[in-house]
Amino acid sequence: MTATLSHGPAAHTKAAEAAVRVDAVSKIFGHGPEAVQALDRLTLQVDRGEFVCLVGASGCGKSTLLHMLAGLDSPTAGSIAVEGRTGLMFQEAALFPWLTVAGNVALALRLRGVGRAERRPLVTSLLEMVHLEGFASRRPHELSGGMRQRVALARALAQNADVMLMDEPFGSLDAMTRDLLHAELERLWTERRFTVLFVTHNVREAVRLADRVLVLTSRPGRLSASFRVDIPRPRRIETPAVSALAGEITEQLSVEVRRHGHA
Amino acid sequence: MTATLSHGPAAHTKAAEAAVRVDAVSKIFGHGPEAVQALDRLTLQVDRGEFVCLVGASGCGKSTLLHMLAGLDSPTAGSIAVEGRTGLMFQEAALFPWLTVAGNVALALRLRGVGRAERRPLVTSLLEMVHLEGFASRRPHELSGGMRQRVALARALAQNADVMLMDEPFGSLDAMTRDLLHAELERLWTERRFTVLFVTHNVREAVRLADRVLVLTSRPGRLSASFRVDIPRPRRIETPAVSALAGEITEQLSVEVRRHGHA
Amino acid sequence: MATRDRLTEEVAGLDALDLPKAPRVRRAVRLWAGFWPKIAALALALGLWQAVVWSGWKPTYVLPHPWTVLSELGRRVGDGTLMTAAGITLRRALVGYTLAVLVGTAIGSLVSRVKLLRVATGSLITGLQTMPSIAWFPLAILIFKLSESAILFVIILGAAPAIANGLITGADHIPPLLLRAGRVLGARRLALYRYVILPASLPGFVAGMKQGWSFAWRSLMAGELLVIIARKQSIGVQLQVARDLADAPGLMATMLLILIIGIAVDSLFFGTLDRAIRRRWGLMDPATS
Amino acid sequence: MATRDRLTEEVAGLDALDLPKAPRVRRAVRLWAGFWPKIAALALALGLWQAVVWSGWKPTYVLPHPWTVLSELGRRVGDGTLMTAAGITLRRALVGYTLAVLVGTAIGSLVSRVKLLRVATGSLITGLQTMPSIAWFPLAILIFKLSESAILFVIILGAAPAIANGLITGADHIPPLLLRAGRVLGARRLALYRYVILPASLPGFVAGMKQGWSFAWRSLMAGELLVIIARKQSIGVQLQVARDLADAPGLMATMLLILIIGIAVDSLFFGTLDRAIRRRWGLMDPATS
Amino acid sequence: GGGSGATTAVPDGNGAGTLTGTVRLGMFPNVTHAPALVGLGRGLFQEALGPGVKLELSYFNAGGEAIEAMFGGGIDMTFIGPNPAINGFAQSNGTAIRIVAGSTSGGAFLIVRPGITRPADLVGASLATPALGNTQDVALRAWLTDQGLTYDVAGGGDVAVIPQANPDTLRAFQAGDIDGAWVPEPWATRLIQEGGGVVLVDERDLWPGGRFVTTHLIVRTAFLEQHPDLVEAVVRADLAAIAFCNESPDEAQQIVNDQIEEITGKRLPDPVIAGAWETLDFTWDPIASSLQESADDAVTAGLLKPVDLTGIYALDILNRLLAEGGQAPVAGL
Ligand SMILES: Nc1ncnc2c1ncn2[C@@H]1O[C@H](COP(=O)(O)OP(=O)(O)OP(=O)(O)O)[C@@H](O)[C@H]1O
Ligand SMILES: Nc1ncnc2c1ncn2[C@@H]1O[C@H](COP(=O)(O)OP(=O)(O)OP(=O)(O)O)[C@@H](O)[C@H]1O
Ligand SMILES: [Mg+2]
Ligand SMILES: [Mg+2]
Repeated sequence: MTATLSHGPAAHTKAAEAAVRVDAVSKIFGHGPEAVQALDRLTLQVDRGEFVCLVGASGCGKSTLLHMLAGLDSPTAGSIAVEGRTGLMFQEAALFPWLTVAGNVALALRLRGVGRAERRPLVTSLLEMVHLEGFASRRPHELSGGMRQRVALARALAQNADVMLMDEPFGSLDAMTRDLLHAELERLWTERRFTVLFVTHNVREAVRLADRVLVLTSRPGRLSASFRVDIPRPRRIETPAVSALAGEITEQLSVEVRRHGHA
Repeated sequence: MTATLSHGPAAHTKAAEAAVRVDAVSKIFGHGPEAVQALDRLTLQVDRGEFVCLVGASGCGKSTLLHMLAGLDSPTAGSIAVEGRTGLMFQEAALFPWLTVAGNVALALRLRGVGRAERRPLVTSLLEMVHLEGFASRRPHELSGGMRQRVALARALAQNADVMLMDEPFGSLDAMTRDLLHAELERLWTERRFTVLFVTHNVREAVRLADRVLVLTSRPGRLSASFRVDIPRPRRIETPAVSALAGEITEQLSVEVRRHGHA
Repeated sequence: MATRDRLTEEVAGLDALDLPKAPRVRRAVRLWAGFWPKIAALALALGLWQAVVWSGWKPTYVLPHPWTVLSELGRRVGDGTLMTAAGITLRRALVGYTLAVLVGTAIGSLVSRVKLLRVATGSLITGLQTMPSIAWFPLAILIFKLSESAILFVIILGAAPAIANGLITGADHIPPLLLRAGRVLGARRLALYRYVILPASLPGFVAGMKQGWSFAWRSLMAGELLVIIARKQSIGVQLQVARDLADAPGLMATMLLILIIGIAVDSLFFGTLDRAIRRRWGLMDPATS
Repeated sequence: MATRDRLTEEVAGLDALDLPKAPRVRRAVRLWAGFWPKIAALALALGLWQAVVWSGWKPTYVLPHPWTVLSELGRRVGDGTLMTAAGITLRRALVGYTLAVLVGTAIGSLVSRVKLLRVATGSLITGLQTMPSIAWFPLAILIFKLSESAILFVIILGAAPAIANGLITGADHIPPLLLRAGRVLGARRLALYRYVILPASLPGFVAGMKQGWSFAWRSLMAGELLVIIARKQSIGVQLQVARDLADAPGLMATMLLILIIGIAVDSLFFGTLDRAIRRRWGLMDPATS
Repeated sequence: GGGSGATTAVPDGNGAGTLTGTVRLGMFPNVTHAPALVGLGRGLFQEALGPGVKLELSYFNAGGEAIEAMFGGGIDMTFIGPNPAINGFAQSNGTAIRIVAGSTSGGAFLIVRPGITRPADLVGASLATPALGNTQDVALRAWLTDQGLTYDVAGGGDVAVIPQANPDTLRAFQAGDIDGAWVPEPWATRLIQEGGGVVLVDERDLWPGGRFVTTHLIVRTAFLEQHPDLVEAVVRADLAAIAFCNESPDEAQQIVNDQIEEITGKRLPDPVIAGAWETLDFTWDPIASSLQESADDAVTAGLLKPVDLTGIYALDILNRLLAEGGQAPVAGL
């Protein structure tokens, strides 16, 4: 195997600008006739402080890529380099059922090394940010799907990572709540300037948030197109500019899906 | 408690037209100061063969309502009547991890009483419908999030229920796949004329599919508005008519959210 | 907090409707609901037993009347022998079991985390578990002479493998997503263990602790015969003596005592623990249970 | 199918890149990786033992040389007594355990599903589990006289509660979502049990079966002393005879035999079963294990 | 040999030693251990050892356990039956233990249900023994052979021999599942009194002089070498207890039953003690000849490897004490 993985500042020298470098990465699950190729020689790069959205058909390998970037899985071939600490918000909420809502968020802080005294106000402000301040002492099973997703968001933000990997973070939220959280996320990102790789199926959402939108081909995932979003911020999701670019990207996506047959 | 629950044809006499009747239903989780009121005297009705979409803020009680209609939970107050067999597609995929993809779908058929011989072709056609024909012998943990959701859809459709309750069935699918499945669902519904109660956060999707779109208030859920969709079928999600009505509904929703403060 | 208050108000408002009003009455009802089936089961069992005795299937010196056994039990309560014996045995059980939990947890943690150890000694744990207590007696005496420590040694060897196995099973069946979530949050090695693996394997661990208690108790019953130190009347000795004397009422009285202790420990300790975990984790679903 | 074929093609094409090529070699490597730590652990244990013997801590008639014990074991293998004894005991263990699994599963199923039974008798199961085997001997003899059935009875009483408890724990910890999914699909009562509860509680059930095996085996060791059917040299009798004769090499040879059987059963049966379940359910995550 | 309760005999001004240290003594709460229990009940051991010695007592249910404790250094001396003593001696190649005095003789019977009056009536019967290869098991098999009755390994033949625990034997006899049993006291008496059995064979009739060893006193060899004075004191107490048993049987029986109750928490019915007492002889003679023959029988029956018992007896102390009391010495092997 030529697969190599390097995390942390060691990879820094290679490309001063790149926070994430994915080089000819292939990922195959299983062996023999049962094998599924999720990614095929995917190459991409995310600059430091950049906000990149990733769109692609269901099952094209987006989650797989994020997992590999977070160091949870290793590529079958190719190399991956991530600069700084990664945070990952899973496609599922993945909350710890034995902890309360506040406990889930606090654990992220604790593991980051935040002292006990500072944790409490931070948890409160994070839960306020996702509009769940009244649910701090609830357990995950007492929440609705969208509420769980918001707790997961709060927990991911609590990590204060350098590279934030987000897997359909707003998928089960209503439009209103999502708009509010878009604004919050953008504000945070503007303040802290972390790097974001954001998977979504909502192309408008991608255009609303991203500096660049990457389109993946259907399984196996490969880079199909990259769109730079030059619409000035703050953007609003209903504006014609957003709609227009979203339409263009959607067009590209459906070409992809049509070409490859369906998953 | 005055809560009553009646399922099956016994409730038929009451209102010949109504497949689902929800009468002043309240739902409170927990007791005392810890209590959360999910629904507050909600009253609604779905006619036989009608396709109704339900939109509302995150945590407003949509899933709770669907669970009660499926007989999984009982209301704290009020009464519920459902005519015929209910099928429910959960917000989560809720697949059985010990069965393959085909096994999950086949189990639904088996429990419906479909004979062994008929099961195989039915499973194949259902998996084809959700574009997962190549994954019949995989296990749920080998699938992507969107693929799991499609298996859940196939399983729910396999139930061939009279009243189909769907909780954000297309939430984690890309736009292309969703469009295809919209068409499939609409085709099936036109053929079989079952009743559908469909929860979604995507207002355009609601307008694309529904005869009527109901808007719930923020927690506790109550009926805020009902929009009849008169756009002739087949509809397409990108058409201006759909966009216009969707805009109107979104407006109503955001008024709701703003009035109640946020969840 | 604002939200919570609003909710509380609304709930209060709803009281006018039709809400469950008296939680105290409900608690009494619930207690009673948990109690009467036990009483009924007991009455049924006694009735059956009495019926068998009356049927004359076996002479009463072999199968005594329930009444004879209960009065034998009552006599022992009265003259204090039961309290003394139960006290000695329970103290040994508690000390031995506590040590076994510590040892079992340590071994289970190590084996479940260190892959090499797992491969090398994983099955050995079950192997040790199948070793009957009496096989350890010579070793126990060798190391600890005839002392309480020898009994504790036998208990630990009996119970620790079961507890370790419970922890290992619990750790093996943690949903990978939770482990991944822990790793993503930056938990490695000890922190991962402390904050994710241990709490996540709690259900399996409690199940193992429960089985471990049974092993500990059975080992203790055998181990108490190892050393009859200074005429201490433990339950194990009572059992053996009743058997040696072919004393059916005595034997059955001791069996009843063992059953009562077992039931009490299970319902008071393990039952409560398990229910607490299940309630917290949301595994008690009113619709399905 | 088209998709699958396309994938296979692509995978074949990728071989040119850098794919693991020889699964057969890899399997051998994996086997070896699972084997050498066991050998190493064994060697270490033997070495330690030998060192203790050499230290002269205890006379060799109390703590014999490993070599003496191994050659005693070898002698028994040679003259067939070991095979005979192991054969008799294993046959009893298998029959008794199978019956215990049936009884335990039946009881576990009933108790986990029927709420009233659960409340009435749930803790009784643990109570029964703590009852030492010898307490059952008189009853066993009463009912079955002195026969193999008496031994089986003792095994069942020893193992069935553990298995029932495993099933109950497994059923208690099923995610409610899966139960709800089963109910929504129209599974009620028996169907719900058969298609959802039973498979979903399999991990806990297998854990219970494993503990049950230990109970069965230990009960058997005690039970084999119940009826020593004229010179049938079962392992339990060997153990007792070695003790009675103060025959340390004999005792340790029998202990080794018990360990070997325990390890073999665990790794061949329970280990395989557990791994199969975990692989199917996707509980083996390469990134986290 | 491991450590033990360390002692030193501190010479006294009067010439007699004032003993110090610890003696860890074992016995069984059983009527065949009557001298031991009487010695305990009347404080004879402590009296003989003097106030400077700590007496620690352990009680056992089976001879194997007592030997385990002996080997493990958990006890220094114990009253015990012949077979475990032989086993302990043989397993340690004659190093671990020595027999220093006798205690009890007799008390083993073949009890059968009424109607069986001759050995020939036993054809087709099933007979229980306490354990495979124990003294009574060996005795039954040897006797059957002498009577021309067969038994085979599978429990077949003329007579089915069933080794099982004594309590189970009583139950089985009461239930009619077995026809008889070769058992020691108090089980023989219990089979008669509670099971309605009759005596077919009194084992005393099979031995020269009607005497065979049932219980004797053994010591760890190392302890004997280090502390002969303490051993002597215990043997002295044994002699006193035996004398008491023979002189005041009624009082002795009371003491025995009291001790059994105190140790086990349960009293035997007084008639059982009295009945058993009749069948027992209390003697300081360890009856060496019966030990050798019993071992030989076991070897013949294939239940024991050939064993040389030479050196198992260390009777100097006993004989010295006997000589002091004007008694004839006893012989070892
Ligand atoms: N553990 C696994 N074992 C086998 N195949 C897997 C595994 N995980 C993912 N795959 C396969 O890899 C492919 C990519 O999965 P991935 O989850 O990355 O898709 P995705 O792009 O995130 O899709 P979605 O939008 O539906 O979430 C899928 O075909 C899936 O079947
Ligand atoms: N088991 C429970 N215990 C306590 N509270 C619960 C429970 N289930 C749901 N709730 C509460 O009920 C409310 C409604 O939940 P529900 O899941 O119905 O929302 P929803 O409308 O489906 O939201 P979403 O769009 O986020 O899925 C939420 O506030 C939630 O916290
Ligand atoms: Mg995904
Ligand atoms: Mg919901």
